[in-house]
Order: sequence, then structure tokens, then C-alpha cells
Amino acid sequence: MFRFARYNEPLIFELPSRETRERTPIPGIPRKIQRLKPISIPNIEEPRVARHFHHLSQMNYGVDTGIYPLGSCTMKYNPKICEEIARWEEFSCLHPHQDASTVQGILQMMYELEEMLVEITGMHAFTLQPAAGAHGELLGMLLTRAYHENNSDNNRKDVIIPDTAHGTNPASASIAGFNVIEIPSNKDGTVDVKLLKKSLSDKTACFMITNPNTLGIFEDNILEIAECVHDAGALLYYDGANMNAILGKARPGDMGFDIVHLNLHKTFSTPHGGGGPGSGPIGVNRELEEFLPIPRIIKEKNRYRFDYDKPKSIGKIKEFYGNISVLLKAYTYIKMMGYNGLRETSEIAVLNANYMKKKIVDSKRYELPYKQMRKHEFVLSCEKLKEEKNIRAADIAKRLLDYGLHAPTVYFPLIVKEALMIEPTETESKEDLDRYIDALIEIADEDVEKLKNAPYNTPIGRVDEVYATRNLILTWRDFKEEMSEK
Amino acid sequence: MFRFARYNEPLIFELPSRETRERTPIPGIPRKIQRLKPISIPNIEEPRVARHFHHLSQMNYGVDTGIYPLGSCTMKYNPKICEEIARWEEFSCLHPHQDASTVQGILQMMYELEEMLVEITGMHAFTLQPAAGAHGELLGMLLTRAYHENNSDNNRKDVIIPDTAHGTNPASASIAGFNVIEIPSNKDGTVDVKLLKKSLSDKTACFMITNPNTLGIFEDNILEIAECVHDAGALLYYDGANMNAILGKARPGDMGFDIVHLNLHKTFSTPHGGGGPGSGPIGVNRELEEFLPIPRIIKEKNRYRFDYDKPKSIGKIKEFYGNISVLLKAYTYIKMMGYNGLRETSEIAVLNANYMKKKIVDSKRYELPYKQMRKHEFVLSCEKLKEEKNIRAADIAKRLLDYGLHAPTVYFPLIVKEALMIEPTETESKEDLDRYIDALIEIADEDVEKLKNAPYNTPIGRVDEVYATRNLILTWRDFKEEMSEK
Amino acid sequence: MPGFIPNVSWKNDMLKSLGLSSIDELFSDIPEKIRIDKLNLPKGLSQQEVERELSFLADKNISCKKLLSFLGGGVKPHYIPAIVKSIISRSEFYTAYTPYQPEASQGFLQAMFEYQSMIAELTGMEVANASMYDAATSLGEAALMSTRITHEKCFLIPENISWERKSVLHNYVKGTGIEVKEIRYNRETGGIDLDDLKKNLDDTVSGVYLENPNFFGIIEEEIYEIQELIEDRKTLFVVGIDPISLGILKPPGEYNADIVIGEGRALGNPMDFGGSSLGIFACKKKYIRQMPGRIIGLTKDINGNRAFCMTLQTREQHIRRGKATSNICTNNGLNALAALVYITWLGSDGFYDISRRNFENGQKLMEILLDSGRFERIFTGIHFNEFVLRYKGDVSKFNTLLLEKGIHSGLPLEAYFPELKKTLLFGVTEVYGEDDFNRLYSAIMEVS
Amino acid sequence: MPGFIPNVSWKNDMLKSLGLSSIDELFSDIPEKIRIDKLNLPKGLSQQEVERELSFLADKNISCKKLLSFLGGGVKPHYIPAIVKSIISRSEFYTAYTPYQPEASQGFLQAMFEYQSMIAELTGMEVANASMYDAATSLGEAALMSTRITHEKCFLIPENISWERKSVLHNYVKGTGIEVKEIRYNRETGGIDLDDLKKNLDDTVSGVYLENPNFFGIIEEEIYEIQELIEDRKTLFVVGIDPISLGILKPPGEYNADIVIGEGRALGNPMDFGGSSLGIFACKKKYIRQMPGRIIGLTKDINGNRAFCMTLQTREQHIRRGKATSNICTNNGLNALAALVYITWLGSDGFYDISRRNFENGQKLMEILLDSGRFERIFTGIHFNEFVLRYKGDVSKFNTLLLEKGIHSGLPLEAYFPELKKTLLFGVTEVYGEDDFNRLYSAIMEVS
Ligand SMILES: Cc1ncc(COP(=O)(O)O)c(C=O)c1O
Ligand SMILES: Cc1ncc(COP(=O)(O)O)c(C=O)c1O
Repeated sequence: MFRFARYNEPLIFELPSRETRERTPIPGIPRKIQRLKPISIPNIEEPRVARHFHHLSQMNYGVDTGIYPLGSCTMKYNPKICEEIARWEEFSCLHPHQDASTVQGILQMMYELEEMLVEITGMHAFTLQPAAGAHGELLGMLLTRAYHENNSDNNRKDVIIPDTAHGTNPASASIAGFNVIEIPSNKDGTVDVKLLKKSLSDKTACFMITNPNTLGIFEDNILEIAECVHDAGALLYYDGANMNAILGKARPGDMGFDIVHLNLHKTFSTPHGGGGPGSGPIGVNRELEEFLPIPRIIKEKNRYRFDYDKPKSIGKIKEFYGNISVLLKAYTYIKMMGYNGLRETSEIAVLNANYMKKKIVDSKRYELPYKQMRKHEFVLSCEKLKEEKNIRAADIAKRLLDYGLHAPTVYFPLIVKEALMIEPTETESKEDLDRYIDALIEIADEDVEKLKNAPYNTPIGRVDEVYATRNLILTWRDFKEEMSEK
Repeated sequence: MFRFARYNEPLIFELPSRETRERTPIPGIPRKIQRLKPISIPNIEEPRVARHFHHLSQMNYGVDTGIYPLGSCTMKYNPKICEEIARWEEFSCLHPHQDASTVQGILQMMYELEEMLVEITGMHAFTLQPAAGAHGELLGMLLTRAYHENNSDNNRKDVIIPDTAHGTNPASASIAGFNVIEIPSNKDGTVDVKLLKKSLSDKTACFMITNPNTLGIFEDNILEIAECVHDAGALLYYDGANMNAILGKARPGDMGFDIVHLNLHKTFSTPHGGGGPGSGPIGVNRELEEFLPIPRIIKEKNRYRFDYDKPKSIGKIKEFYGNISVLLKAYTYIKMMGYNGLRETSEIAVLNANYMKKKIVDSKRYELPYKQMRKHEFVLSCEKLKEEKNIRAADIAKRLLDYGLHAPTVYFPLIVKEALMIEPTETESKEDLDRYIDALIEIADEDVEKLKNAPYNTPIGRVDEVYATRNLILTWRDFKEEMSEK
Repeated sequence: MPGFIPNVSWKNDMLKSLGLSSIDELFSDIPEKIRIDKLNLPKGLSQQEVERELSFLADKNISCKKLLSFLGGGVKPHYIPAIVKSIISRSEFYTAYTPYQPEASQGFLQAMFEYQSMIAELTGMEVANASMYDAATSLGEAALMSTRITHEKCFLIPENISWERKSVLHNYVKGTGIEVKEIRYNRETGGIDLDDLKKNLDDTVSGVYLENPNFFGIIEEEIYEIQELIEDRKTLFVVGIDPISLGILKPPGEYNADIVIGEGRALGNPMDFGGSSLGIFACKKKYIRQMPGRIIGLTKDINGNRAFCMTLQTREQHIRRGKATSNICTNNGLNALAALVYITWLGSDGFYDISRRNFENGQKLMEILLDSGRFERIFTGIHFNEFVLRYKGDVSKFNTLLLEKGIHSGLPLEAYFPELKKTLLFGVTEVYGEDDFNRLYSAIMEVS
Repeated sequence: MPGFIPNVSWKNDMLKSLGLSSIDELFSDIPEKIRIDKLNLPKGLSQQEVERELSFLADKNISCKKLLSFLGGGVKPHYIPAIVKSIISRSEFYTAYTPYQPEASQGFLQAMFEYQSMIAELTGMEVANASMYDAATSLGEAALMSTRITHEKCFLIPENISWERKSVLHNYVKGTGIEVKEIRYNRETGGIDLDDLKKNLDDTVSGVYLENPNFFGIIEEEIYEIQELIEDRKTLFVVGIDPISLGILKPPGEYNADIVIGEGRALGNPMDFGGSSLGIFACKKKYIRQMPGRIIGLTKDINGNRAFCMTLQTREQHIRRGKATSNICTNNGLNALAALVYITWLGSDGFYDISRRNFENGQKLMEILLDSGRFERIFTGIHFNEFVLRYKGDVSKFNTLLLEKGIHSGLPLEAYFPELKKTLLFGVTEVYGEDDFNRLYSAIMEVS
């Protein structure tokens, strides 16, 4: 049976440190601004440093460990070749202000990647600057404002968002200074078009959705939605987190979206890095292009260069040109996949999700609220299990870890009670899907007590998250204080 | 408490494979010599391949996992920088027959490494060709014969070896066609000089020893030994496996050795690779140089080249010039250590061993036969534990694994009953030594039954090695047959 | 050769078990009008092919291992120890995501707790988060945070921060009605103009941002005077740092900064053409609930064992949605891990040495440039590892000629600071050796 | 910056607990006469310094990524998938040693069991060991093994194996009185001379060694005829293979080889200037107890679970000492792991494709060279991915001129085979593309 590695690995600060040398003042800097008391970090020889992180790594689950069906996150396999290429010094060791003549390769890569994303989404132009999806959303909101302001349409302060939306959508809109109006979904789990129409007005700046939405349901009224949003003079924003469902099958540009963000760390197989770095390129329609961040990359007579001469640009959203290594990995990935591989990606991602969905629903342990047909992910409810046996989504999630399987996203989207949001992705095999299905079924029948105390096979037992909030120990210094108080 | 990761990882052959394509005959090759039946290996997509080896890796203990005090093996930390440099394409992507003008850097490295080893050992010249220690020994034996034959001294067929010697010593000698004469050690655990003198004759080709010997004891009669060996017209061979004890402190060349092999994968910090590749350079005195393998590397006016014009050379012992990546790592390591770091290496390696030795011996659980003073390693006996409680060395070894500590070498050298041969190396910290000492003491007091069934925290329980020999299942095909018989 | 989509081979079985006869049926909910047949992209390449193509691209770049670069502007080539690369290449780390299931993510969680602790020690602040995108977005978030805390809407910044950073800041605060006001730099020292700061520091000010060392490389000598100006106000003191300098310079915690931001790339991450950024964000503990980003806390598990988990998540977008302190979700975790390994590897002494070496090389480089007789100083302030000099001839011609010799000159500042005619911003780090300086010197003598 | 020797800092404490006052006391057993003060080596360098020094060395090599090489002779640049490098960089694997404690080494043990299985499938043999040093030493061991089995002392080899391999073989057998006799190659086909083989095949022959494809790149077409010659004798049939060819060529198991050896470097290991070798060694199961090297077996643990461990250790030196089947101890395990990952990654289909591509590129390269009009064929036999051609001019001048154009020509054979005047041994693999061939062609036209 599966079991995680476990090491009682001390904090790095708890390891024996060689004595810190005394500091002598450095000539040329006034003493009062010199740091003469050494920084309180230990001095440890390399062998122990290596072991420390070796031990920590083995207590961490990644896609290379096993299936990681976090809904909405598209945790797919990260090809090793992309990692290798991104480390080549001809890419990684470039200064952002190097003379254009010395960075033609990387500029070409960026230029071509923009073109590829244009083709994949059906948009008019792309910028690669945003560092993640949410960052792209923020840029999208800035572009929205720039667009309306450019039209002297200064009253558009509302951004409408369905209640199935990811938390970053309302957060991004509101940080950009918009009012967020959340509208409930209809009984199918899709946009309530009537309600949308009612909500739209000359105050509406934008309608933000993802399609398929976070339930995995394709918004099949999308053309009507686009029409009424545009009729109201608002823009339609596409949260591309779910693009993995429709590659080579349909394009947001063709659906009428004006602004699109993609998550390269989801759809295009770049790793999630334990929480980043990601990349959230933004694509726009022709009218919005002039507002995109500078610099733009242009090609003149087979030479590439940055163009800063864009008077209507919103300026910058990130210090330089984006998370380059992530871009390189996505570029390599798209080249490897080609039109055929990308289409296959979505075909199998959707097949895998529907296969799991059917088998699990057939087992009758879990419900599938809303419309049945799903794309690359689906959201189960454990509501019945909760009512009947007091088994909650979190319990299922924890117990799955004991099987060596990562849990789905839980309690999201908010409109599904006791939600388990499952996105297997196309890189999982049928065998692994079957194992996951079996585990879910088995767990639903297990003893409640067993589930409540799960997991058991992880390096530590169930974590007390409440304790963490009540006793904010956020640094080594906090911990030392806490200890000395005891 | 420590616990190993555990995955029920199938054999690669047991994973679901996509169907193998049919083979169509290739034009230009007669059909009868074409392979038209596909090779019976599965077709598996990359994500599952990555996970397979990821899982296997986590079920393997390395130096980066923790202390690995295999006596005689010098399992020290492998600096990451050496790994990185050895992978640079300017080193790793060179053809052995490239024109000398295109490989000056690697030739320079090899030339300088030879020079460094010459200085470290006090020998006259080195070859880097042998692939491991035993391979170096074999070369040493070939040189021995070449030397005597060159002196028309054709009757020297005996190689004398102390009974503490590593198994490769007699094996190498006998593969090279010598008769092996093993002589027992004296009561101090060192060479019985009287007996040696008696054994030496005009039939003796060579006396092979390691110093300090495998008990960790420095042969302090070494000068007398050298003298009588040389008086008998024989050569003195140094098995450098224990060189980590005396770097910068003493040199085999100064002790009178004629041939020396070093284990770069021990003393010079290159990794053991789960069993290799290693490197076993051979150093010789001035008289033997002419017999060294070809090519030799020479430097002429700041250019390096291979010299094949060595009529008395024994020829080749390996297809090209040695395990280059291992050489590079050792070269980098020696440069990083310098004379000061190398001396410190041995000082602390010896200090660590003596520290452990004293604490363990003081605990009175284990005996230390023979002389007390040790160098970089020491050999305990569990004889008393065996007699009193039926605890055997193997039981101690297995139980140590449960603590997340690798076992010492057991049952070697043969002259110590129930031997535990411990070599901590200099890259372990006092903290880790203390933990090891405590574990050894604790284990000696544990319940016998508990020990007999140990380990428990490993991916599998105690392995049945007898079953393996009785039922030779050496391949997937064997296993399939075995299964189908059942 | 293998692909990445195992179930291509089991497609038909699986379709059958779904009662479907073709994949297309799974896409029947997409209106026909927008269904497409085929993307206009080339066919997929094998790994061998794609590696070859990428190597052609690589050959069209000149890396800073081949090009001797003295470009300043914040990004510079620092030494990255092999152990950093080896650890961030552990796939347990890089193929994981946000640690939503702490029991399966203790490794990364503990590492991030350690990272927060390291940043707290480096900066002298009480708490740090688990990373932001980069320094510029951290600055934007700091401005927003200052307003959340003080409810004031005027944020002061030095006029001489990089234009990139300034632009990002403007974009972050634009929607919230925060006004960004610029404080002059002292034309003599290159540091902040204290009088101008005093003039602008009124009750509407939410925060004062200072960089130390600043964009011109100048170490702020009057930092305690500035502290005094701000201390008794509700205004927050926001300090932007180069972490490398903190081995030898007083940490902002010691001059009572409220928020510290900075670019952490230099801590073990490659220049990456400006990617591989790491937004450092630290603050006083009392402001923690207004902090953006992810925070890892120490806690216990069901058996009382020490454990780590994300905490204060109610600040974050996945719980608080439109009212979150920030919209950040995916952050720059792996870069933070690299920084942690880097700092750990250096240790307190190593960090001091690196820091000092940067300072000393900074002095050395300026000397050499001045020695050449072709440059003149324009600021009197002490500098760390970057500085501004005025070239006595045609800057653009000089840079071109130097480039032909395989040396990249400094960053021309005139475009961003019209008053700084013919100036170049030079930068240097611990990786430069005597021979590099000599090469530069000879090259300058040859081209000018 | 950190070192690698933690206890330098605890030295004094530890000495005290040993009742010692200085380290020197620990070395008092070394006779004073031979004690030294200091090695005459430079002082140690930091990682940053050593990396810089090594990069200078690296710059003095031209890698085959920059140099278009058509060198034959066994070693050639093959494509190494990133996954291979990533897995052999897992420190659990590369920092481990011989799996003496199987419970702590199941990962490597299972991998080696899989490697043995893969080699068995590739070669069509029953068993394989867990690696030897290289092909040459494997050949040496095969000769020794043949004598152990047959008790005969004459070992036949083709005259046209590489001189390096021949020399190693001689060194391996010299001490045991085995005589190595050479069989002529057929001057027309380049394959073995069957008549000469027949002539030499008497009852004293312990084994016949053949290479397929042979050193000239020739695929042995009469392999079944040769099998027949050997089959009914006690003589063993030892076959040397290039594993890459086995995707499309009949495996030696099918023509009844008794022992198969080969160089496995091409399976996922770099050329490494001739290092990173991997001795493949497989045989019939009935000979297993005479096999050299480590062998991994499948077994069970105390609870009946499947497990792996070293087996038949009584053949090995650490048990049998002077009577062991071989002296090998440390083998080339990590290279075997690379080979396993490589083969696994390719799978049956991928292996076939690679094999075929090597064959086809081999044909293409010869065509191009012949098309140039500057070469002529000397053997009629079919070749795999290497072949011999005679140059119509001055070989050495030709090679030099080509090298100036960044292209490395074939290996001149005349030094080893005086009868092969002006010949070059060319080699090619799957990594070469149309453009490479075109570049070669143009270069030839320009230089000759
Ligand atoms: C639907 C959806 N939108 C937006 C985001 C935000 O993307 P990121 O985490 O890259 O900022 C996510 C991912 O977390 C998401 O799932
Ligand atoms: C004392 C001694 N001699 C010789 C050897 C043989 O070295 P290798 O394993 O490199 O062939 C070893 C190591 O295993 C050893 O410990």
C-alpha cells in the first residue's frame, strides 16, 4: 500500500550552525547604516543543506508523484524537455536590457508565441507580460477601462461576473476599481441570459466568464451572450483557465470575446512550481490592441525588436516582458503538439473527464448537480454523503491522500454544496482514472470515523488549520518566541 | 519517526502499453536477418514513464537521504557543482576520436588531474583509464607482470595478500593469472611481517595491501614491509580505497609503494551512481611508467595530445580514456578542496571515525577487536551480542534502516566475526554521528524478535535472499513463466 | 517515440463505455457556428526535432556568459550555486501547485515557512509572505495596502525609480483613486531630496516609498532622518530593497519600515531576460491582515506533531473574492524556493561576503571607469553595485563599439531622465573578476 | 560560503571528548619519516571560482553540437531525451551505491531487474547482468567465461574489430593462457571470411566472437551459416552488437548466440569523450553461474511481497574472492539506468523507429559521399550506420580542410588496417538531418 516518505526534518534554523564570524566595519560606508550585527541565519555546510531539501521534497506531492486532478488547475504532466530547454544559458542568462542584436532568438520566440496564441484563441493580438492568470485578469480590466475611457465612456464602473466564477475574477475587477456584480447561474449551471440582460446597462464595463465554466459546462448560449453584452456597449472577457477543453475545437475569438487570458501553466503544460511562477498572456480584439502593455515585439525585415512607441498603451503590468522561462516552455510544448496534438489534448481531456464522471455517477455515491454533459472537468457534490453519514468533501479529499492520490479541488465552485471538482487532464491514463474512480467509491463506503481522522499515510496527520489562524506563527522568530513563552 | 516512501510500483512491463505497430520489411536488408517480430517491450507515454522512475527513486536510499557509513566505500557527499559541470556539453558531447585541436580543454583537464594525483600520492605517473578500483587492480597486476617479464623474471607467479584484503584484490590477481597467497594478520590486525618475510620468495610478483587497512588500522611497519618486499624483488601494490584517511598526511609513494590505485568515486567525492560508474586511476613509480596503458597525454608547447608511441605499454584496459565524467568531477573537487581542504578531509574523516568508535565502544554493547587506534573507519564485532542474545550483525544492519540510517558494511573484513564496518566520512556532522551512535546503542538493547523481523519502515520488509537464489527469476520473461506455472 | 496523452490508445474502449461512437459527440454542445476543424499551426514535432529548432533560436542569443555585461537597472548576473538548480529541479517541488492539501505538501509548506523566516531575518521585518510576482507588482500592492491601512490616498515615491516600476505602480493604483506623487532626488547626492519630501509629507499621505539603494545605485545615508520624518505620522514607510545589499546594509526593520518590498531574482534565480522574478513582500505583524499574497503558518496535526499550512486565507481571493486584499493566486513559489536554498547555502557569513563583494566590485568598477578618463561622476552619494556616470563623448557610438568587442556597456538613462544627459547606469556583481575589469578597461581605451 | 566538512566547526569539542588536544595525535601512528606537511597543490577554490576555471577549459573544447561530426568507430552522438537526464539526476539514484541492503534500495534494484529484462528482450537472450564497464571489458570477460565453460583455450575473433577492443581483450586473457586467434574479414564484402572461420574452428576453440554490425559497419548476412558452423560444437558463439541496430536486425538470441556483449553507451548516455560507457552482457541461462558481474533477482520479502535483491553473489569477488567469475565490483550502474529509461521511453515502436532511422541515415550518408565523386566503395556488404569509403585524394588534407569548415570527417583506418589505404570510417545517427547532409556535401565540393 502507498505511503509517503516521512522525515522529522527540523527547520533549517534548528540545524547546528557553525559560528558566525564577527563583522568588521567596511570602509566607505557610514557605520550607522552598516549592518554590523550578523543576520540571524545559520551557517550550514552544503551536505546538510542538500539533505534538508531532499527530505522536504520527498514530503511533497507533485504531478510526477501521481494524478493531481485539481479542478480548474489543469495539473497535467510537464514534459522534461521543456524544463531542460528553459535552462539553456542562451535563454536563461540574458539581461532584459541587452541590445536587440544579441537577443534575436528570444525575441523571435516571443513573437512566434504571440502568433501561436493568436491562432489558438482567434484573437487579434497578444501580450505575454502578465505573470499569472489573475495578473492577466487585472490587465484585462485595465484594458477594459482604457477602452471605455478612450471612447469617453466614463460611466462604466460595473463588471458582471457569474457566481460560478473563480475568486480571482471579482478580486481582479475590484482591484482595478470596478464594482463587481455577481449574477446567479440558472438551473443548468450556466449563465442566466435573461438575468444577464437585465443586469447589463450603460454602466456595465465588462462581463467576465470562463467557457466551459467552472462546472465544466460549455456555455452554449455564448453567441447570444456575446451579442447582448456587445449591444450594451460592454466588453466580453474570457477567463482562459479552462481552455484545455476546447483547443482546436472552438476559439474564444470566434465566440465573440474581446479579451482573453490564458494560463500557460495550465493549458500549455508549464509546471505550477509549487505555486508559480505562472504566465497569463492576454489576447485582445483589433480595437483593443493599441492599449496593450509596452513594449510590443515587432518584426521588421526578419529582425525583431521592441516597440515602445504606443501612446495609448496602458504602460506596464510587470517590470519586464513576462516570465520568460514559462513562455519558453509553452512555446516548446505548442511546437511539440502542433495543431493535431493540441486538438487531441482537448479531445482526451474531455473524454477522460466524461469517463470518470459517468463511472462515478453510476456508482450512485456522489451527485452531479446541473447539466450532465461536461467538458474537461466536472463537479460532484457530497451533499448526500454529508446528510446521510456526515461525510464531508474535505474528508473524502483527505482520505484520497492515503491512496497516493491527490484530492480534487474542494468547496469550489461555491454554488455546489460539498463540491469535489475533478479535472483529470489528458495526461492521465485510463488505469489511473480507474484507480481514482475506485478509490472514490471505496471511500464513500468507508467508516465515517476512519474518514474523519484521515489521512494516515502522509508525513503528518490531518492538519489543524484553525490552530494556525489562532496562533499566528509565521516565522522562525515567532516560533522561538512561542517556545520561550511555554 | 522516519519512514520510507512506498509505492506498489509495477514492473515497467506490467504497465498498460499502447499496441505495437506492425513492422514492414525494410528495403535493402535481406528479410531473414531482419527483426520483423517487434521487441517485447511496452509502449508507454512519457508521463507514466516519469512517474515510474520517480516512484522507484523514492524507494532508494542515497547519500542525499542520510548518513551512509558503508565501511571501505567512502560514501561522502557529492557536491552538486561537480554534477553540473560534468553535464556541460563542451565536456559531455565530445567524440573520443575528435581532432586534438578540438579537445584541448578536456586533454588539459586529464593532464592536470594526472599531475594532481601524482602529487597527492607521491607516485611518478598516473593513468586515468581504469573504470573502477578493481579494474585498476587488474591493470596493476598487468603492470606487475609486464615489469617482471621485462626483467626476464618470468617465475614470479605469486601475489601475496593479507586476509583483511577486499575481495577484489585476490580476484584481480587471479584473473591476471597469478596465484593468490593469503596471509593471516597478526594479533594487532596488521600485516604479520615475520610471516610476510617467510612468504616472500623469488616467486613473489607482488604484495598487495591497503593502508590504513580494511580494519582502519594504519600499517605502521610499512617501511619495513616495503623494504622486505623490494628485497625479495617483488612489487608493493597500494589499494587506494582507504586513501581518504591520509590525504595531505602521508603518501603511498613515500611509503615505498610501486603501484597505487585510487578510487575517485570514494576519495574524490564523485558519486557511486547506484553501483558505478567509478574510476580507478593507477599511479606507478618511475620504473613502471613505460608499461602504462596508451595513450599517454603529453603537453608540448602548451598543446596537449595523445601519445601512442609507447612500445612497452601493456596496451589498453578500457576502450578509450576512462570514465571522463567521473574524472571531471574529481578534478573539480580537488580544485575546490586544494591542499588545505584535502588535508582537512582526512583530518575530519579520521576524527569522525574515532569519535564514533569511542562512544560506541564506551557503551559496551559492541567490541572493537584488534588495535584501538583507527583512521577513517573501524570494525566492530557483534560476537557478544550474538552469543548472548542471538543478535547478528545483519539484524543490527536491518534495524538501522528503520531509523532512516544506512547500515554499515557487514561481515567484512572476514577476520572479524559478525563485523560492522563503519566509515562515517568527513561530510557527516556531529549531530548525525551522535544520532547514529545512539541508534546503535538503542538497537543493541532492543527485543531480539523485533530485530529479527526488522526492518519495518522500509518500502518492503526483510528480503528473502535465499528464495532469490533458489528460484532464479532474473528477467520479466522468467517472471511471466513463473506466474504461468503457478 | 512516446507522446504525452496515454488514452489516445484507449479512446475507443472509453468511448464505448460512455455509449458514444465518436469524440465529436463529446463536443456537440459547442454551437456548430463556432466549431473549428483545425488550427492553422504546423503539425507537432518530436522532441528531437523541437530541441533542434530551439537550439537554432538559442544560437541567435548571446548569453551573458559570453557577453561581458555591465548593464545596470536592477537585473544582473549573479552566481547561482549548483545546489539551487538541483533542488528546484526536484520534480516533487516543481510539478506541485498551491498546497491546498497540507498533508501532501509539507515539503513545500515548510520550505515556504523557512523562506518567510529568511526574508524576515534579511529585512529585519516581522513577517513576509510566500512571494509576489516581482518588485514592481509588490510596490503596487504596497501602495494599495497603505491605503487600506491608513485610508489615505496619496502615495509618495521618488521620481527616480525605474520607469517600468513606476508604470506598474500607476496601473495598480489607478482604479482606486490613489494619487502617486513624486519626490525629487537630490541633484547632488543622487539620494532623496529631503526638503522636497518634507514639503509633500502631509496628512493625506498613505505611504512614502523609498528605495535603498536607489535606482541610481545610491545608498540612502539619511535614512534615519527620513524615518524620523515619517515615524509619528499614520503614514506608512515603504522601503524597496535589493536583498543582496542587506548583508552589509542596515535592514529596513531597523529604521522602522512598515512595509518592505524588493526584487528577489538575485537570490538564486537567473536573469532570464527579466523573467524569473520574485516579489519580496514583508511588513510589520500588525498589518498582516492587510497583506496581499499567500502566508504559511506553523501549526500542529491531529496528533500534535508540528505541521505547516496556508493561513489567513480569508484575506485571499478564493475566499474573500471581490473583497480580497489582492487578486494574486498563482505566485512565484518556485523562485522563492530558489531564494531559500540560495540564502541557506550562503548562510549568514556567505551572505555577508557576497554582499560585501558586490559593494567592493561596485567601487572597483567605478574607479576603473573614472581611471579611463572618459567618464565623470555626477552624484556624490555612496553607491552599492550600480552607479551612474556621464560619458564624455557620444554614448551611443561608445556602446556600439564596445558591443563589437563583446562587452555590453551600461544602460543609457537619458531617455528616462532627460536631465541626465549622456549618462550610463552601470552594474556589477560578485561574478566579475580582475580580468573582466581589465578587459573592460582595455576595450574602453581602444574604442574612445 | 559553505564547505563540505561540517565538523571543522566541532573539531575542538570532539577532540576534547576523545581526550585529545590536537588532530595530529590522531595521526601519530604514521611513522614520522613519511608524514608530510603539505601537498604541493594550490589552495582550494570557491564554487564560483572553480566554475569559472572549468568554463575556461570548456571553451577549449568544441562539442559535437557545434562541430558536425561524421566520425565512426562505435561512438556517435545520439539523441538523449530530457527525461533520461532528469531521472539519472535524481539524487536517490546517483548518490547510492551497490544495493547491499535491498530493503533500502528497492528502487535501484527494481530498475536493474528491468534493465536486465530489457537487455534480454533486445538481444533475445535469456539473462543479462546489471552492467559491465564497457564493450571491450565485456569481451574480455566473455573470453574468460568461454574458457571456464568449455575448458578450451583458443578464442577466435575477427581481425577487424577495433584495435582498442582487441588490446583490452588481450590484456584480459593474457594471464590465463588463452590464445586469441584472428579470422580474416572477407576482402570483398567486409563481413567475416567464412572459409577462414571454418579453417580455424577446431576442438580447441572455446568461443567464436563476431560483431554484427562489425567494425566496418557491415551487417553480417551469413549469420545463420555461421550459427550452423558453431552449433554442434562445444564452442560458444559470442556476439558483439550495437544495441541501436536491434530494432531492425535479428537479435543474436535468434541465431543461437551463447553470449552477447555490446557497448550500451548509445542507449541514453553521452559520448563523453569515450566515457559513460556501458558494458552489455547477456547469455543463456544455463551459463548463468559462470557469468561475470552483478545480477538482480526477483524474490519476496518476509511478508510475501514482491521484492528484488542481488543474487548469485557467490560468483562474485566479495564472497568467492580469488575464485570469483570476475573481479568486477563497482560497475556502471547509473549508465545502465540511463539505458533503461531510454529504452522505456522509446518503447518497442520508438526503438524500431530509431533503429530504422540510423540505418536509413547510414544509407543516405553513403550516397551523398559517393555522389560527391570523391569517394569509392570498397566493401559490397550492407551497412548499418557506419561504413568505410576510400577517398580519392589526400585523406589527411581533406580532413583538415573539412575541419576548418566546422565538420569532422571520418576516422582514417589505414593506421589500424594497412591494407585499407586512404579509407575513412564514417558514422551517422538519428540526430542528423537533411541540412547536415547538405552542409557536408557542399563542404566536400568546396574542399576537394
Ligand atoms: C477559473 C480560474 N480563473 C483564474 C485563475 C487564476 O489564475 P492564476 O492562479 O494563474 O492567477 C484560476 C486558477 O487558479 C482559475 O482556475
Ligand atoms: C578496500 C577496497 N579495495 C578495492 C575495492 C574495489 O573498488 P571498485 O568497487 O571501485 O572496483 C573496494 C571497493 O569496493 C574496496 O573497498
